Amino acid sequence: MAAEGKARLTRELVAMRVARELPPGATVNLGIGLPTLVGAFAPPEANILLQAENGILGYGGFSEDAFDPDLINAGGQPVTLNPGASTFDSAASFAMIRGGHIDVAVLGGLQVSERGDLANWSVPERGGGSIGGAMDLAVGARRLIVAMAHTTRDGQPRIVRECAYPLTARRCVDLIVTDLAVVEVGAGGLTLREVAPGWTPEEVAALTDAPLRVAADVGEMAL
Amino acid sequence: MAAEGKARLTRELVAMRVARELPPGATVNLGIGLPTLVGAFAPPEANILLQAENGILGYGGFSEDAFDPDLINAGGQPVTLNPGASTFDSAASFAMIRGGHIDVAVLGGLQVSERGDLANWSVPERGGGSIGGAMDLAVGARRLIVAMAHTTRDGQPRIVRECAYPLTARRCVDLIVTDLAVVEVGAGGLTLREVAPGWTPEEVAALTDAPLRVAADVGEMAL
Amino acid sequence: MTATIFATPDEALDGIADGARIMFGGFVSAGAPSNLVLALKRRGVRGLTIMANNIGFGDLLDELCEGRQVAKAIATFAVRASSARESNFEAQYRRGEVELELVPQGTFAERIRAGGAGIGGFLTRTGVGTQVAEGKEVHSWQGEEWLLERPLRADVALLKAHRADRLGNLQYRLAGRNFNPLMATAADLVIAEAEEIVETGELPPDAIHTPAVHVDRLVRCDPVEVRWDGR
Amino acid sequence: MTATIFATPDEALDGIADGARIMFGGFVSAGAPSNLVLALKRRGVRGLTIMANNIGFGDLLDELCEGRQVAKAIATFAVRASSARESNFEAQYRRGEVELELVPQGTFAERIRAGGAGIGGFLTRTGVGTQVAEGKEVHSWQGEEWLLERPLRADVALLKAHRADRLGNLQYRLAGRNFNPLMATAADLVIAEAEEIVETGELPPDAIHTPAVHVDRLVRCDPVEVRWDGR
Repeated sequence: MAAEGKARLTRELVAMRVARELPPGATVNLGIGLPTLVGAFAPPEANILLQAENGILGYGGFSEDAFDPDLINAGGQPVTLNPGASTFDSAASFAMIRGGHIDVAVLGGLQVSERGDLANWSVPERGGGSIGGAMDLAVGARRLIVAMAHTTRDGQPRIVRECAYPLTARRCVDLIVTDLAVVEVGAGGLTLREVAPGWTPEEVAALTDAPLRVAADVGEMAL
Repeated sequence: MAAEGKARLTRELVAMRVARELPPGATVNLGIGLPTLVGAFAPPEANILLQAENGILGYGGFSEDAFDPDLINAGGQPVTLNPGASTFDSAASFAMIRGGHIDVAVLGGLQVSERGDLANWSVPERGGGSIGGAMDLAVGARRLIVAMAHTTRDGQPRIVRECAYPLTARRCVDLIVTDLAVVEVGAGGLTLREVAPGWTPEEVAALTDAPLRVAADVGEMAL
Repeated sequence: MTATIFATPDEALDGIADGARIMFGGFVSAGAPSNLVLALKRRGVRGLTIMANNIGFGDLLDELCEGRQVAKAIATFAVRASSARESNFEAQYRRGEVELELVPQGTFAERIRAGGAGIGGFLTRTGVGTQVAEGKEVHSWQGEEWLLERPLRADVALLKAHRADRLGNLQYRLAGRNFNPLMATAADLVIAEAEEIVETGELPPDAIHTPAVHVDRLVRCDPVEVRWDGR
Repeated sequence: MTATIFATPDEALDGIADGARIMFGGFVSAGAPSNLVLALKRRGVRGLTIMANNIGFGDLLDELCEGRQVAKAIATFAVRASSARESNFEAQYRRGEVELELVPQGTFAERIRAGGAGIGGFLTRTGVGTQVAEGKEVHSWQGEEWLLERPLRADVALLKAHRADRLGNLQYRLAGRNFNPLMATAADLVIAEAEEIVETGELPPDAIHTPAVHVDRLVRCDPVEVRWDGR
């Protein structure tokens, strides 16, 4: 297939596209992996409040200073604090997450189904995985964006009719941003909104297992 | 009845007797009314930690200073703070109470049954009453002492076979201290441990509706 | 979202309408949003469901009953067992003009916390075998009986903070904390009066009691002097 | 009761025996009681059930597996999806030598809080329709499904505070707070290491994160340097 040789977006470009989804002033939780890159692409004037589920609201960029073991995000990475940051215990942090106080969560994904089911924590054939805060964020965030590669390394689609991997939560995903496309999850299924530069909707659909409705105004991914 | 003319203990003496029940270092919650007097009779070297359910651990005596609206106990009375006092929200306060972290609670009572049921919040014929923290303290404290008058103003017993007033909690009372007696609540019923100076066990039993076993070593109330 | 700062408590209440369900922080004299209560009285909205620890016990909520603004109260202290003195609320309650849901204080706190934390219910031993259990599911577990209590939420929460920053972070003082931080999480619109509003960044992160994400509106007010005489 | 101050972390663990159920505060490098973990390793007790956010992710808990001290872990991070690197715990888990109960982090926090607060269970939407729901009661309420989750308690909690006073009040620092204040309420014996122990009365009442009533034993320790490389 001709599409196989085409360039896909880098992780940084996927993160940049996700950052455009964050409304000004939003409270946002960024999951481990690719999602942690999103923070760097949110313009300072958007005043995004980043929440880390280990108990920080208002962290900033990654810290270049001497390592402070008590100042890390939920991925264990050293971070800085913005003015107005607050810290709290894990029960308060997940009360914030599960109580609907997080506007947007961005999580990595292994598979997303056409109904918006998410599988992102376990690869049984590789011996399992860990849940961390993913199930809570998937259920509790007002809007859930999944940022992931469009296919596995060996080319298998990650956007599927039914998730084969253990679920994180059912019907939780609102938007999928991949290295090939932006796909919206709605009551009627999946809609292809944008494709990566150089890719056609047909090429993206060929790498997608679930049925994709192509939006009338489908365009190139806005970066 | 000859007993009717005899002197009963004052509220202060009842509070003094209750104070002798507090083990050194105990965390204690004192209910509204007579129980609030108990704090003054605990010797400082006992290092009692007084908890107020409105969110203070380690309050001291009543404050004589200018009124501070933010420094009151659960009865609305101005108090002082001892060194090491801490303040917290109402959920943390009742987590402390309901989670079994209060060694002793002292509550007022309207009626106590022979099984240790407590009624202390509502007098239906007077139009009701309020629950406050009483139900939580009755259920959550490790040991519950009820401090009350032995009879109503018109001479009706308050220690009864069955509570007629609305219950605060079932089977919660461990010890009853009245202006006439100290009565222990056990699996087998009530035991009269001490009587007020000048009173006989028979005179106290005559003013008690529930059956009272008289302890072999029944003595005068230790004040 | 960053909090919006209003010039007066009256302006801070913009949009609150008849029939609103409103939580009020405070415990007797401590941490009560009295400026906002008085502004709500001036606003004159009616048919309110009010949720507060106490009404008519050293608070100004009873003043809302003067203009018959309250339709229902959910509280832990609202009616005296003695008839020594009667609040407006008690008089209206005894005449059947207002509704009252009396709740154990720990259950009240926990229900509000649950409402703010996405908890659909919790099991507590408090209230088992009492009037409070009427109409509630009773669960047996580990040889004990437990009541299933449901979360409590409101349209609006009115809070009193000691200090705020411009972002909306709040600090309370001593027993003024009480229900305020819980209610901050459990209402669609959260409005706090604060004795002082400082620049964002002045409050140490570890000393903030309510993170800014929970606060929508702020107004700086000197506290109203309130003292309960205990009756 | 006032906390008892011990001279060394080893002495502070007096009485902990084989088969103990132990909670550990900490989230990766933040607020982990590493001195107490190392003392527990030296103590050599076995058959432990350990409850911690993570094991083998920038913590020293994995060292307990070197001597096969751990029989079961209740955790939110314990097994990697990739096999890039394997901890002692993962190796033993994959060989079926240790038991693992994997819990969503919010449910883990809430279960510990419930254990300390006398809550007999709570309803959460987290985990509905997933492996986590297996064997649990599912309740329907307000058009949603909810899992009934049960409280979690331990025999012992090992905590890391930034600062303590001699009475046992604790303060944590930044992300070092995490599970520490929850676990302080949910164990029969609570032991905290603190970087500093000050005189009682030096900590402002409003800035105390764990009231002294929850703390049984204290030991002053310099923190152990731990850093996770993210793998």
